Amino acid sequence: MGLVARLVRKCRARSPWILLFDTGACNACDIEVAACLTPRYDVERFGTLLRGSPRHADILVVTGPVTRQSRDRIIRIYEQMPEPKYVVAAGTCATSGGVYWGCYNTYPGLDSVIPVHAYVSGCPVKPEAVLMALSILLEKIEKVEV
Amino acid sequence: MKVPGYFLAEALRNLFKKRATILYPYREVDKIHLPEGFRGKIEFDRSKCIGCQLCFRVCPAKAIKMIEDEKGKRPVFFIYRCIYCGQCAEVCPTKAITLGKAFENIALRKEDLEVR
Amino acid sequence: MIWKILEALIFPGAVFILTVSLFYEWIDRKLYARLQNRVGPHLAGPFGLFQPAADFIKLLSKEDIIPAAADRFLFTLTPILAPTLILLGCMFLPVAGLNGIVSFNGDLIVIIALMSFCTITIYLAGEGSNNRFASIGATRAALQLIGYEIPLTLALLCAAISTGSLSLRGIVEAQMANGTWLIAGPQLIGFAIFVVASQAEMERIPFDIPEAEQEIVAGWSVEYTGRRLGLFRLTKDLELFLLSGLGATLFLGGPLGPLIPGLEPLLHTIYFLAKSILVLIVFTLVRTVFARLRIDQMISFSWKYLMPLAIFLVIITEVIA
Amino acid sequence: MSFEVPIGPQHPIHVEPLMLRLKVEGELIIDVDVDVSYIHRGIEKGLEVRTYLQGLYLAERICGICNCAHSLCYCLNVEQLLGKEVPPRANYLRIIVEELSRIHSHLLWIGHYFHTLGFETLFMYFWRDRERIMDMIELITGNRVITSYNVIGGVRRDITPEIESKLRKTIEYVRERMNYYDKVIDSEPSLLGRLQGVGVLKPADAISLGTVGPHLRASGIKHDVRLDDPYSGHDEVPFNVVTYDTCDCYARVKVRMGEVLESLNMISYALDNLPSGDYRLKIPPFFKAPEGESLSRVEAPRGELVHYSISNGGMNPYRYKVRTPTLANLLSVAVMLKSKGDYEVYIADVPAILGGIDPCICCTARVIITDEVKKKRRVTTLTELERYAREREVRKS
Repeated sequence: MGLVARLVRKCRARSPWILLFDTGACNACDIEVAACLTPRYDVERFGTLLRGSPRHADILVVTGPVTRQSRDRIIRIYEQMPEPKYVVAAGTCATSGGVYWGCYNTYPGLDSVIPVHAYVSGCPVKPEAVLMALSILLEKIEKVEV
Repeated sequence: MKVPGYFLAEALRNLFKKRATILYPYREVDKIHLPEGFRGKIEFDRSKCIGCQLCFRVCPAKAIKMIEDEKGKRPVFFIYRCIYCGQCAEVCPTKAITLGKAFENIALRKEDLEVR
Repeated sequence: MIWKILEALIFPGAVFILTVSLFYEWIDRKLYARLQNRVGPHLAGPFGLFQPAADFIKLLSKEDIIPAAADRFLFTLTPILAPTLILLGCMFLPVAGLNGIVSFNGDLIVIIALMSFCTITIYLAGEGSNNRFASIGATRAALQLIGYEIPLTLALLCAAISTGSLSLRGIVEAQMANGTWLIAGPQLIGFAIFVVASQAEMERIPFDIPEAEQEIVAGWSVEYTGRRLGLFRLTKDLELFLLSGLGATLFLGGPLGPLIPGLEPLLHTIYFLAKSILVLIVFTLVRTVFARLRIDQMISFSWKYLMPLAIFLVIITEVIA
Repeated sequence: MSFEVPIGPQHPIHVEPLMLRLKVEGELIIDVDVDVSYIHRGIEKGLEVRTYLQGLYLAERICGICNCAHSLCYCLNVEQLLGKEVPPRANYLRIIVEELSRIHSHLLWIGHYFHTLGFETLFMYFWRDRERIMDMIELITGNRVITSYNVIGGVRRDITPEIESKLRKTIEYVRERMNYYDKVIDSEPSLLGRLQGVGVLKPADAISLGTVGPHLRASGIKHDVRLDDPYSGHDEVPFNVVTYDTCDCYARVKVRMGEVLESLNMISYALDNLPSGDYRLKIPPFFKAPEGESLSRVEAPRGELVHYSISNGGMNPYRYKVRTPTLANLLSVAVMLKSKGDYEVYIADVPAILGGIDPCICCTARVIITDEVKKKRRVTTLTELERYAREREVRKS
């Protein structure tokens, strides 16, 4: 692998801009992911910025069970993001639907809709777990294993 | 009283204060707040389990499945479905199920999130 | 000739300016984070020093998307035009020595014109991407220009009047001859106006109205991806360098300071950078302690308070000079 | 020339998927339509296929931020069905955790509100101080956000003297910070410019639109379920109802700031007068509720929360209905967002006004009108809902 390719990979792993999308979560995972931005956890240490536009983002953090109404939206947002892109399913609901079994309007997990690169279980996820997941994912991005 | 930039003094004071950040995944691992009784990942003691199926029946997230092994019935826990409510630990008559402190249940493949 | 080209390209030209402006973004972000009791970027290089560079290289390597509805010509042109204009403006700054790389009588006016052109480029960039948020952002950018442009020009003009020269070199020389910096005196008001108006020029809090994230997503840059976005971010960094350098030159004496014979270019550079970092810190402090204004509040603020203050300052400067 | 600006479902104004279709003329908003259906999960139907115990955990996850209020309301409802009375110590513990989660919710909201107004630094400080409260909630209940503290028949854990002393220290810290932030909000002109005179809702309008909670109290009307219909021992713990009469976004911030201080006082009082004794009734995991219906009301951080259930004597409820405060408050947003006469609303005011009601969409999306004739399901838009509310108002009077 060339020097330039290694530099680019390293830069990708040092500057992950995230986009947060809620597909029907109970808000708990949202506020915990948002808490990562704040002084106690400060995800900007990793070079992360929270972006509003999918066009600017590298990592899509999805919380909540995918509802029927938001299914098309999440696919559209995923397609609007430029390559290379990664998806993190934060929380039990996003990984599998969790407690919302038997509700007629939810899908069983995010991976039935779009590809997922990292699963974080927790109800809600602790902010530390989000940080850990990010650091694991970034290590893998640097080594091109995802 | 309107004072533009009233906040400046406080901001400057914080500039010289110690940071509030915990440098968690790399350093200062011991500083994170994990109190006694934190509800983390399920820990299961096979030798205590009597196969009563109570945990399977109360689980609000259907995260528990009963299987048969050489010693009889036992539960399997799917951590990717678990909502960490602790109800299974509460109803377990022999305390075979306890909630540990592991909260970083992260996997790149979904199948890795299982407790057997 | 070769020497001149090297000067324009390497030091104190393009490469030096780009490096320093990335470094300035790091200072801005790190100080902002520290003021908020956080750490800020710390993984990319020592103390996260290479964070802006990592962002830039990552953006260069990302997929490049041109939306079907966008105007291809504007979508391609504006990301190149914007950093070029500001980089050209930076060439006039007296970074190493009393002269910029290019220096002539009236270069202050050219800098002001280049900054306005940059805003017009941004307007075109927003309108060219044919998105509702982008066009609202672009309109706001153009509207904001009406608000801050005149006070900014007047503040810079006052510095020119009080030193009797329209070139940066002339202003620096007049400060050298006087022995005091311009900020000591009535030009302190000019510096204040300059700081406020340049916050608007750089689209930072409290005047980050054209790209207000919580209102119109990312404003005019909402559709730009990959290297186009990277170039726009670079424009912001260069603007940071240009405006803090301009403030340092006009009001803080630019490259002036005690000199040791033989080391003049080096010392000039160090003095210039130190003073412009001082101005940068003021910019960051302003960004920390205010909330975002509304566009109508911003316009009325600049016409009700900034404009009369600037005109008043022009009169005072004229009387004294 | 007017054109439509869609805000949402993915928009940094609000992390939850909410669709605001704004009709704007330049920067002025002339019309608005709200669609909250992106988050409809079908919880009420889901509750009907779960046992009462499993339902508790689903009810808790209607909303993550006000989970304490939801689980408390559910527990009160089921206890009422069963005809059980919880021990007094459990009541006090419930109040402590409820008020802690109210403080956490209000701090979160104020911080996020300033974030949407572009005041990043204050957002960071508020959330930094909120972490202290989160630590306390984690210490008492075992989890940061979703507490699972209230169970049918009491609470899950007791409070130890060690926790109590830590809690008292935190209360003092937060009270001191709140008094400082109060001064900041009153003296920063750029912030006041964005808050004062924005989103005015007159008391008469507030009542006719059926708003609840801090949003209603910011219009100067003294209404609080804790006072009007005390539940879970709230009649024993004294507190003041904070009201403010400027009726704008500034009042909404001030009311919530005041409520944080009130809640801190309530926690101190509850800690001082904590009755001894049992904290939980023994209730088996599987039980059948007697036939009947019950309704419970709780003052959630966002306002009045109502749970209603019908039981036909089985293991699970026959019908369960939840009415959340944000649904009641959203109607007023549509009214406040429209420019009328000299009342002008800019696009920049959308975060201030929408944020002002503390929207919690995940509570809300449960209005689906089923057309029996055409066999079509459709989600009501807010305008229709507003019209419906107005017509009902007319019919009543």
